[in-house]
Amino acid sequence: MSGGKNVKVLLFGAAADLAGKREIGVSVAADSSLDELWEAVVVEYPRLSPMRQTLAFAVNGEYAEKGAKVSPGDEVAFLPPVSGG
Amino acid sequence: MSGGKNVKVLLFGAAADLAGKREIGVSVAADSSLDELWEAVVVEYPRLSPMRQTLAFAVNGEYAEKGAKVSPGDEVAFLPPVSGG
Amino acid sequence: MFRVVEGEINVAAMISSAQRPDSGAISTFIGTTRVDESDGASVEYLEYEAYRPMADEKLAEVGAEIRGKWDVRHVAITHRLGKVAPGEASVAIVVASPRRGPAFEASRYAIERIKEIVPIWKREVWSDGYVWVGSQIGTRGAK
Amino acid sequence: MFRVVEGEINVAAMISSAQRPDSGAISTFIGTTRVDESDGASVEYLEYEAYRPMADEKLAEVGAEIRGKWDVRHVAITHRLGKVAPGEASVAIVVASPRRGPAFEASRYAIERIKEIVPIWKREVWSDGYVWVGSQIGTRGAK
Repeated sequence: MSGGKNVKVLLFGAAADLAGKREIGVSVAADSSLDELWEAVVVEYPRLSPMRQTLAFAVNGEYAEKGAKVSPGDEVAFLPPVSGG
Repeated sequence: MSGGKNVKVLLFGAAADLAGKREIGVSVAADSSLDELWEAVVVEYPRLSPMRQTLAFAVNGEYAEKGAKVSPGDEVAFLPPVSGG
Repeated sequence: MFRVVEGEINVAAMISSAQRPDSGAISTFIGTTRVDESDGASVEYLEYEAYRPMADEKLAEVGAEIRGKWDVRHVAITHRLGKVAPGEASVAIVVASPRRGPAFEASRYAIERIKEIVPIWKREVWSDGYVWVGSQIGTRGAK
Repeated sequence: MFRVVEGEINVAAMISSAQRPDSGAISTFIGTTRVDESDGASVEYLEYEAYRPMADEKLAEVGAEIRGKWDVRHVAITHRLGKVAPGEASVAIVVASPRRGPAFEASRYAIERIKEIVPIWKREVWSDGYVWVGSQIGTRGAK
Protein backbone atom coordinates (compact mmCIF):
# COMPACT_ATOMS: atom_id res chain seq x y z
CA MET A 1 0.00 0.00 0.00
CA SER A 2 3.02 2.33 0.29
CA GLY A 3 2.26 5.57 -1.49
CA GLY A 4 -1.34 4.42 -2.20
CA LYS A 5 -4.49 6.02 -0.81
CA ASN A 6 -4.77 3.90 2.30
CA VAL A 7 -7.49 5.72 4.24
CA LYS A 8 -11.02 6.28 3.02
CA VAL A 9 -12.43 9.65 4.11
CA LEU A 10 -16.21 10.05 3.93
CA LEU A 11 -17.70 13.53 3.77
CA PHE A 12 -21.24 14.46 4.68
CA GLY A 13 -23.61 17.38 4.48
CA ALA A 14 -21.96 20.76 4.07
CA ALA A 15 -18.50 19.15 4.03
CA ALA A 16 -19.35 17.01 1.01
CA ASP A 17 -20.89 20.07 -0.56
CA LEU A 18 -17.79 22.25 -0.10
CA ALA A 19 -15.34 19.55 -1.14
CA GLY A 20 -17.48 18.56 -4.11
CA LYS A 21 -16.87 14.94 -3.11
CA ARG A 22 -18.46 12.43 -0.79
CA GLU A 23 -15.41 10.19 -0.57
CA ILE A 24 -11.69 10.92 -0.74
CA GLY A 25 -8.72 8.58 -0.66
CA VAL A 26 -5.83 9.81 1.50
CA SER A 27 -2.38 8.37 2.18
CA VAL A 28 -1.31 8.36 5.81
CA ALA A 29 1.79 7.05 7.50
CA ALA A 30 1.38 4.40 10.18
CA ASP A 31 1.37 6.75 13.16
CA SER A 32 -0.63 9.69 11.82
CA SER A 33 -3.18 11.63 13.81
CA LEU A 34 -6.60 12.76 12.63
CA ASP A 35 -5.22 16.29 12.70
CA GLU A 36 -2.49 15.40 10.24
CA LEU A 37 -5.04 13.68 8.04
CA TRP A 38 -7.21 16.80 8.16
CA GLU A 39 -4.29 19.01 7.14
CA ALA A 40 -3.55 16.75 4.20
CA VAL A 41 -7.15 16.90 3.04
CA VAL A 42 -7.43 20.67 3.42
CA VAL A 43 -4.39 21.20 1.19
CA GLU A 44 -6.25 19.42 -1.57
CA TYR A 45 -9.72 20.80 -0.69
CA PRO A 46 -9.13 24.29 0.68
CA ARG A 47 -12.86 25.11 0.67
CA LEU A 48 -13.18 22.80 3.70
CA SER A 49 -10.89 25.04 5.72
CA PRO A 50 -13.61 27.24 7.30
CA MET A 51 -15.32 24.12 8.71
CA ARG A 52 -12.38 23.27 10.93
CA GLN A 53 -13.96 24.67 14.10
CA THR A 54 -17.30 22.91 13.68
CA LEU A 55 -16.41 19.54 12.15
CA ALA A 56 -16.46 16.40 14.26
CA PHE A 57 -14.68 13.23 13.22
CA ALA A 58 -15.34 9.54 13.34
CA VAL A 59 -12.86 6.73 12.91
CA ASN A 60 -14.40 3.41 11.94
CA GLY A 61 -17.88 4.57 12.90
CA GLU A 62 -17.13 6.05 16.33
CA TYR A 63 -16.57 9.67 17.30
CA ALA A 64 -12.86 10.47 17.72
CA GLU A 65 -10.84 13.46 18.93
CA LYS A 66 -8.48 15.23 16.56
CA GLY A 67 -5.46 13.79 18.32
CA ALA A 68 -6.67 10.23 17.69
CA LYS A 69 -4.47 7.92 15.64
CA VAL A 70 -5.39 6.97 12.12
CA SER A 71 -3.99 3.85 10.58
CA PRO A 72 -3.93 2.58 7.03
CA GLY A 73 -7.21 0.76 6.33
CA ASP A 74 -9.31 2.96 8.62
CA GLU A 75 -12.52 4.62 7.55
CA VAL A 76 -12.60 8.25 8.60
CA ALA A 77 -15.69 10.48 8.43
CA PHE A 78 -15.87 14.29 8.45
CA LEU A 79 -19.06 15.17 10.29
CA PRO A 80 -20.55 18.66 10.17
CA PRO A 81 -22.78 19.63 13.10
CA VAL A 82 -25.54 17.03 13.01
CA SER A 83 -29.02 18.28 12.21
CA GLY A 84 -31.33 15.30 12.26
CA GLY A 85 -34.82 15.37 13.66
CA MET B 1 -94.59 21.76 40.36
CA SER B 2 -95.22 22.46 44.08
CA GLY B 3 -94.37 19.34 46.08
CA GLY B 4 -93.07 17.61 42.93
CA LYS B 5 -89.51 16.50 42.30
CA ASN B 6 -88.34 19.68 40.63
CA VAL B 7 -84.57 19.14 40.44
CA LYS B 8 -82.84 16.31 38.59
CA VAL B 9 -79.74 15.07 40.40
CA LEU B 10 -77.31 12.99 38.34
CA LEU B 11 -74.87 10.69 40.11
CA PHE B 12 -71.65 9.35 38.65
CA GLY B 13 -68.96 6.82 39.41
CA ALA B 14 -68.67 5.83 43.06
CA ALA B 15 -71.59 8.11 43.98
CA ALA B 16 -73.96 6.28 41.64
CA ASP B 17 -72.58 3.05 42.97
CA LEU B 18 -73.21 3.92 46.62
CA ALA B 19 -76.65 5.41 46.01
CA GLY B 20 -77.64 2.54 43.75
CA LYS B 21 -79.06 5.13 41.37
CA ARG B 22 -77.77 7.27 38.54
CA GLU B 23 -80.57 9.81 38.71
CA ILE B 24 -82.68 11.10 41.60
CA GLY B 25 -85.56 13.56 41.64
CA VAL B 26 -85.44 16.04 44.52
CA SER B 27 -87.83 18.78 45.59
CA VAL B 28 -86.23 22.10 46.44
CA ALA B 29 -87.72 25.41 47.42
CA ALA B 30 -87.00 28.44 45.26
CA ASP B 31 -84.03 29.76 47.24
CA SER B 32 -82.28 26.54 48.22
CA SER B 33 -78.52 26.05 48.25
CA LEU B 34 -76.60 23.06 46.92
CA ASP B 35 -75.78 22.25 50.53
CA GLU B 36 -79.45 21.99 51.40
CA LEU B 37 -80.03 19.81 48.37
CA TRP B 38 -77.14 17.59 49.43
CA GLU B 39 -78.60 17.19 52.94
CA ALA B 40 -81.97 16.23 51.51
CA VAL B 41 -80.37 13.59 49.29
CA VAL B 42 -78.22 12.15 52.07
CA VAL B 43 -81.29 11.60 54.26
CA GLU B 44 -82.66 9.36 51.57
CA TYR B 45 -79.29 7.86 50.50
CA PRO B 46 -77.19 7.69 53.68
CA ARG B 47 -74.48 5.60 51.99
CA LEU B 48 -73.45 8.77 50.14
CA SER B 49 -72.58 10.48 53.41
CA PRO B 50 -68.86 9.49 53.51
CA MET B 51 -68.34 11.11 50.08
CA ARG B 52 -69.17 14.58 51.35
CA GLN B 53 -65.54 15.68 51.62
CA THR B 54 -64.55 14.55 48.15
CA LEU B 55 -67.61 15.23 46.01
CA ALA B 56 -67.71 18.17 43.65
CA PHE B 57 -70.94 19.55 42.26
CA ALA B 58 -72.16 20.92 38.99
CA VAL B 59 -75.27 22.93 38.32
CA ASN B 60 -76.47 22.88 34.72
CA GLY B 61 -73.16 21.51 33.51
CA GLU B 62 -70.79 23.88 35.30
CA TYR B 63 -68.85 23.38 38.53
CA ALA B 64 -70.52 25.09 41.48
CA GLU B 65 -69.65 25.69 45.13
CA LYS B 66 -71.80 24.21 47.85
CA GLY B 67 -73.26 27.59 48.72
CA ALA B 68 -74.55 28.05 45.16
CA LYS B 69 -78.28 28.48 44.64
CA VAL B 70 -80.34 25.70 43.14
CA SER B 71 -83.64 26.50 41.50
CA PRO B 72 -86.49 24.31 40.36
CA GLY B 73 -85.73 23.00 36.89
CA ASP B 74 -81.96 22.89 37.39
CA GLU B 75 -79.85 19.84 36.60
CA VAL B 76 -77.45 19.08 39.45
CA ALA B 77 -74.60 16.55 39.24
CA PHE B 78 -72.72 14.86 42.08
CA LEU B 79 -69.16 14.42 40.86
CA PRO B 80 -66.69 12.13 42.63
CA PRO B 81 -62.99 12.95 42.13
CA VAL B 82 -62.53 12.71 38.37
CA SER B 83 -60.28 9.93 37.12
CA GLY B 84 -60.18 10.16 33.36
CA GLY B 85 -57.07 9.60 31.29
CA MET C 1 -61.39 17.96 17.77
CA PHE C 2 -62.47 17.41 21.38
CA ARG C 3 -64.53 14.31 21.66
CA VAL C 4 -65.80 11.62 23.95
CA VAL C 5 -66.33 8.40 21.98
CA GLU C 6 -67.70 4.94 22.69
CA GLY C 7 -65.42 2.85 20.49
CA GLU C 8 -61.73 2.57 19.64
CA ILE C 9 -59.77 5.78 19.20
CA ASN C 10 -58.32 6.27 15.72
CA VAL C 11 -54.96 7.70 16.72
CA ALA C 12 -53.54 7.45 13.19
CA ALA C 13 -56.31 9.68 11.84
CA MET C 14 -55.77 12.15 14.69
CA ILE C 15 -52.06 12.36 13.82
CA SER C 16 -52.74 12.75 10.09
CA SER C 17 -55.00 15.70 10.86
CA ALA C 18 -52.19 17.31 12.87
CA GLN C 19 -49.62 17.24 10.05
CA ARG C 20 -49.40 20.82 8.82
CA PRO C 21 -46.87 22.85 6.83
CA ASP C 22 -46.80 25.52 9.56
CA SER C 23 -45.68 23.05 12.25
CA GLY C 24 -42.47 21.11 12.78
CA ALA C 25 -43.41 19.06 15.80
CA ILE C 26 -46.28 16.80 16.84
CA SER C 27 -46.44 15.50 20.39
CA THR C 28 -48.90 12.72 21.08
CA PHE C 29 -49.91 11.23 24.39
CA ILE C 30 -51.88 8.02 24.62
CA GLY C 31 -53.19 6.63 27.88
CA THR C 32 -53.62 2.85 27.81
CA THR C 33 -55.01 0.23 30.15
CA ARG C 34 -52.22 -1.11 32.34
CA VAL C 35 -52.58 -4.47 34.04
CA ASP C 36 -51.62 -3.93 37.65
CA GLU C 37 -51.35 -6.84 40.03
CA SER C 38 -51.86 -7.01 43.79
CA ASP C 39 -52.99 -9.54 46.38
CA GLY C 40 -52.90 -12.32 43.82
CA ALA C 41 -55.37 -10.49 41.58
CA SER C 42 -54.93 -8.48 38.40
CA VAL C 43 -56.72 -5.79 36.39
CA GLU C 44 -58.92 -7.27 33.67
CA TYR C 45 -60.08 -4.02 32.06
CA LEU C 46 -60.94 -0.40 32.80
CA GLU C 47 -64.41 1.02 32.37
CA TYR C 48 -65.00 4.72 31.88
CA GLU C 49 -68.11 6.84 32.24
CA ALA C 50 -68.64 10.55 31.67
CA TYR C 51 -71.04 13.33 32.48
CA ARG C 52 -72.01 14.49 29.05
CA PRO C 53 -72.13 17.03 27.55
CA MET C 54 -70.10 18.63 30.36
CA ALA C 55 -67.16 16.29 29.60
CA ASP C 56 -67.08 17.39 25.95
CA GLU C 57 -67.17 21.03 27.04
CA LYS C 58 -64.37 20.57 29.57
CA LEU C 59 -62.19 18.82 26.97
CA ALA C 60 -62.69 21.81 24.71
CA GLU C 61 -61.84 24.07 27.65
CA VAL C 62 -58.51 22.23 28.06
CA GLY C 63 -57.87 22.84 24.37
CA ALA C 64 -58.64 26.54 24.76
CA GLU C 65 -56.32 26.81 27.76
CA ILE C 66 -53.52 25.27 25.69
CA ARG C 67 -54.02 27.68 22.83
CA GLY C 68 -53.86 30.51 25.35
CA LYS C 69 -50.55 29.32 26.79
CA TRP C 70 -48.54 28.07 23.83
CA ASP C 71 -48.10 28.63 20.12
CA VAL C 72 -49.86 25.48 18.98
CA ARG C 73 -51.52 25.14 15.60
CA HIS C 74 -53.54 21.98 16.18
CA VAL C 75 -54.92 20.36 19.32
CA ALA C 76 -57.14 17.29 19.37
CA ILE C 77 -58.25 15.22 22.34
CA THR C 78 -60.34 12.07 22.22
CA HIS C 79 -61.44 10.19 25.32
CA ARG C 80 -63.01 6.77 25.11
CA LEU C 81 -65.87 5.55 27.31
CA GLY C 82 -66.94 2.03 28.27
CA LYS C 83 -64.66 -0.97 28.62
CA VAL C 84 -61.04 -0.53 27.59
CA ALA C 85 -59.02 -3.74 27.40
CA PRO C 86 -55.35 -4.08 28.40
CA GLY C 87 -53.05 -2.15 26.07
CA GLU C 88 -55.92 -0.30 24.41
CA ALA C 89 -56.13 3.50 24.38
CA SER C 90 -58.51 5.32 26.71
CA VAL C 91 -57.34 8.81 25.76
CA ALA C 92 -55.30 10.36 22.96
CA ILE C 93 -53.94 13.89 22.82
CA VAL C 94 -52.31 15.25 19.67
CA VAL C 95 -50.68 18.67 19.55
CA ALA C 96 -48.87 20.28 16.63
CA SER C 97 -46.65 23.32 17.06
CA PRO C 98 -44.02 25.09 14.98
CA ARG C 99 -41.48 23.97 17.63
CA ARG C 100 -41.07 20.91 19.79
CA GLY C 101 -40.90 22.58 23.21
CA PRO C 102 -44.47 23.91 23.13
CA ALA C 103 -45.75 20.66 21.60
CA PHE C 104 -44.34 18.60 24.48
CA GLU C 105 -45.41 21.04 27.17
CA ALA C 106 -48.93 21.39 25.81
CA SER C 107 -49.58 17.66 25.53
CA ARG C 108 -48.28 17.10 29.04
CA TYR C 109 -50.47 19.92 30.32
CA ALA C 110 -53.48 18.47 28.54
CA ILE C 111 -53.35 15.11 30.28
CA GLU C 112 -52.81 16.73 33.69
CA ARG C 113 -55.79 19.05 33.17
CA ILE C 114 -57.99 16.21 31.92
CA LYS C 115 -57.29 14.44 35.18
CA GLU C 116 -58.28 17.58 37.08
CA ILE C 117 -61.34 19.05 35.43
CA VAL C 118 -63.00 16.69 32.95
CA PRO C 119 -65.94 14.78 34.48
CA ILE C 120 -64.89 11.28 33.49
CA TRP C 121 -64.54 8.38 35.91
CA LYS C 122 -62.65 5.15 35.69
CA ARG C 123 -63.44 1.86 37.33
CA GLU C 124 -60.67 -0.73 37.54
CA VAL C 125 -62.21 -4.14 37.14
CA TRP C 126 -59.96 -6.71 38.80
CA SER C 127 -60.18 -10.46 38.89
CA ASP C 128 -61.40 -10.11 42.49
CA GLY C 129 -63.66 -7.04 42.37
CA TYR C 130 -63.64 -3.45 41.19
CA VAL C 131 -62.44 -0.08 42.44
CA TRP C 132 -63.50 3.42 41.45
CA VAL C 133 -60.17 5.16 40.93
CA GLY C 134 -59.93 8.41 42.89
CA SER C 135 -62.73 7.47 45.29
CA GLN C 136 -61.17 4.12 46.24
CA ILE C 137 -64.69 2.76 46.60
CA GLY C 138 -65.65 -0.64 45.26
CA THR C 139 -65.89 -4.34 45.99
CA ARG C 140 -62.19 -5.27 46.24
CA GLY C 141 -61.26 -6.21 49.79
CA ALA C 142 -64.96 -6.30 50.61
CA LYS C 143 -64.77 -10.08 50.26
CA MET D 1 -36.79 -0.66 16.78
CA PHE D 2 -34.08 1.86 15.85
CA ARG D 3 -34.07 2.44 12.16
CA VAL D 4 -33.08 4.78 9.40
CA VAL D 5 -35.48 4.39 6.48
CA GLU D 6 -35.79 5.78 2.96
CA GLY D 7 -39.58 6.01 2.66
CA GLU D 8 -42.54 7.19 4.72
CA ILE D 9 -42.55 6.39 8.42
CA ASN D 10 -45.40 4.15 9.54
CA VAL D 11 -46.21 5.87 12.81
CA ALA D 12 -49.43 3.90 13.34
CA ALA D 13 -47.52 0.62 13.26
CA MET D 14 -44.92 2.02 15.66
CA ILE D 15 -47.67 2.98 18.11
CA SER D 16 -49.41 -0.40 17.82
CA SER D 17 -46.14 -2.11 18.72
CA ALA D 18 -45.88 0.08 21.82
CA GLN D 19 -49.28 -0.89 23.24
CA ARG D 20 -48.53 -3.26 26.11
CA PRO D 21 -50.43 -4.49 29.18
CA ASP D 22 -47.52 -3.49 31.42
CA SER D 23 -47.65 0.16 30.34
CA GLY D 24 -50.23 2.90 30.87
CA ALA D 25 -48.68 5.70 28.84
CA ILE D 26 -47.30 6.13 25.35
CA SER D 27 -45.58 9.37 24.40
CA THR D 28 -44.91 9.94 20.74
CA PHE D 29 -42.88 12.67 19.11
CA ILE D 30 -43.01 13.30 15.39
CA GLY D 31 -40.77 15.81 13.65
CA THR D 32 -42.32 17.17 10.45
CA THR D 33 -41.19 19.46 7.65
CA ARG D 34 -42.18 23.02 8.48
CA VAL D 35 -42.45 25.61 5.73
CA ASP D 36 -40.53 28.64 6.94
CA GLU D 37 -40.56 31.85 4.94
CA SER D 38 -37.96 34.61 4.66
CA ASP D 39 -36.82 37.18 2.14
CA GLY D 40 -39.78 36.40 -0.05
CA ALA D 41 -38.78 32.74 -0.32
CA SER D 42 -40.12 29.62 1.35
CA VAL D 43 -39.00 26.09 2.22
CA GLU D 44 -40.02 23.58 -0.44
CA TYR D 45 -38.80 20.41 1.25
CA LEU D 46 -36.13 19.05 3.56
CA GLU D 47 -33.57 16.50 2.47
CA TYR D 48 -31.79 14.26 4.95
CA GLU D 49 -28.64 12.19 4.64
CA ALA D 50 -26.94 9.92 7.15
CA TYR D 51 -23.64 8.25 7.85
CA ARG D 52 -24.67 4.64 7.96
CA PRO D 53 -24.34 2.32 9.79
CA MET D 54 -23.11 4.77 12.44
CA ALA D 55 -26.50 6.55 12.44
CA ASP D 56 -28.33 3.29 13.17
CA GLU D 57 -25.90 2.53 15.99
CA LYS D 58 -26.29 5.99 17.52
CA LEU D 59 -30.09 5.74 17.39
CA ALA D 60 -29.81 2.46 19.30
CA GLU D 61 -27.44 4.18 21.73
CA VAL D 62 -30.10 6.83 22.40
CA GLY D 63 -32.54 4.00 23.11
CA ALA D 64 -30.08 2.36 25.51
CA GLU D 65 -29.54 5.66 27.33
CA ILE D 66 -33.30 6.01 27.79
CA ARG D 67 -33.65 2.53 29.20
CA GLY D 68 -30.86 3.34 31.64
CA LYS D 69 -32.57 6.51 32.86
CA TRP D 70 -36.29 5.70 33.01
CA ASP D 71 -38.60 2.77 33.53
CA VAL D 72 -39.70 2.42 29.93
CA ARG D 73 -40.94 -0.84 28.45
CA HIS D 74 -40.80 0.03 24.76
CA VAL D 75 -38.71 2.52 22.79
CA ALA D 76 -38.71 2.83 19.02
CA ILE D 77 -37.13 5.49 16.85
CA THR D 78 -37.37 5.77 13.09
CA HIS D 79 -35.60 8.48 11.10
CA ARG D 80 -36.35 9.05 7.46
CA LEU D 81 -33.74 9.96 4.81
CA GLY D 82 -34.10 11.71 1.47
CA LYS D 83 -36.70 14.31 0.58
CA VAL D 84 -39.41 15.00 3.14
CA ALA D 85 -42.29 17.16 1.90
CA PRO D 86 -44.10 19.79 4.02
CA GLY D 87 -46.09 18.22 6.85
CA GLU D 88 -44.49 14.82 6.38
CA ALA D 89 -42.61 13.07 9.19
CA SER D 90 -38.81 13.00 9.25
CA VAL D 91 -38.51 11.32 12.63
CA ALA D 92 -40.83 9.43 14.97
CA ILE D 93 -40.12 8.44 18.56
CA VAL D 94 -42.49 6.18 20.48
CA VAL D 95 -41.99 5.39 24.17
CA ALA D 96 -44.21 3.27 26.41
CA SER D 97 -43.91 3.33 30.18
CA PRO D 98 -46.04 2.21 33.10
CA ARG D 99 -46.47 5.92 33.97
CA ARG D 100 -46.79 9.09 31.97
CA GLY D 101 -43.96 11.10 33.54
CA PRO D 102 -41.18 8.81 32.32
CA ALA D 103 -42.86 8.42 28.92
CA PHE D 104 -42.88 12.19 28.34
CA GLU D 105 -39.38 12.73 29.70
CA ALA D 106 -37.89 9.88 27.69
CA SER D 107 -39.40 10.95 24.37
CA ARG D 108 -38.25 14.52 24.92
CA TYR D 109 -34.77 13.30 25.81
CA ALA D 110 -34.69 11.13 22.69
CA ILE D 111 -35.24 13.99 20.25
CA GLU D 112 -32.69 16.19 22.02
CA ARG D 113 -30.06 13.41 21.90
CA ILE D 114 -30.81 12.63 18.27
CA LYS D 115 -30.02 16.25 17.50
CA GLU D 116 -26.72 15.93 19.41
CA ILE D 117 -25.17 12.58 18.53
CA VAL D 118 -26.81 10.91 15.54
CA PRO D 119 -24.91 11.55 12.29
CA ILE D 120 -27.81 12.76 10.18
CA TRP D 121 -27.84 16.04 8.24
CA LYS D 122 -30.65 18.13 6.93
CA ARG D 123 -30.67 20.44 3.97
CA GLU D 124 -33.46 22.99 3.71
CA VAL D 125 -34.35 23.41 0.08
CA TRP D 126 -35.90 26.83 -0.43
CA SER D 127 -37.45 28.40 -3.46
CA ASP D 128 -34.26 30.51 -3.78
CA GLY D 129 -31.51 28.05 -2.84
CA TYR D 130 -30.57 25.60 -0.09
CA VAL D 131 -28.98 25.69 3.36
CA TRP D 132 -27.32 22.93 5.36
CA VAL D 133 -28.92 23.32 8.78
CA GLY D 134 -26.32 23.60 11.54
CA SER D 135 -23.51 24.55 9.17
CA GLN D 136 -25.44 27.44 7.59
CA ILE D 137 -23.66 26.67 4.36
CA GLY D 138 -25.47 26.64 1.04
CA THR D 139 -26.59 28.66 -1.93
CA ARG D 140 -29.17 30.97 -0.35
CA GLY D 141 -27.99 34.55 -0.31
CA ALA D 142 -25.20 33.54 -2.71
CA LYS D 143 -27.25 35.03 -5.53
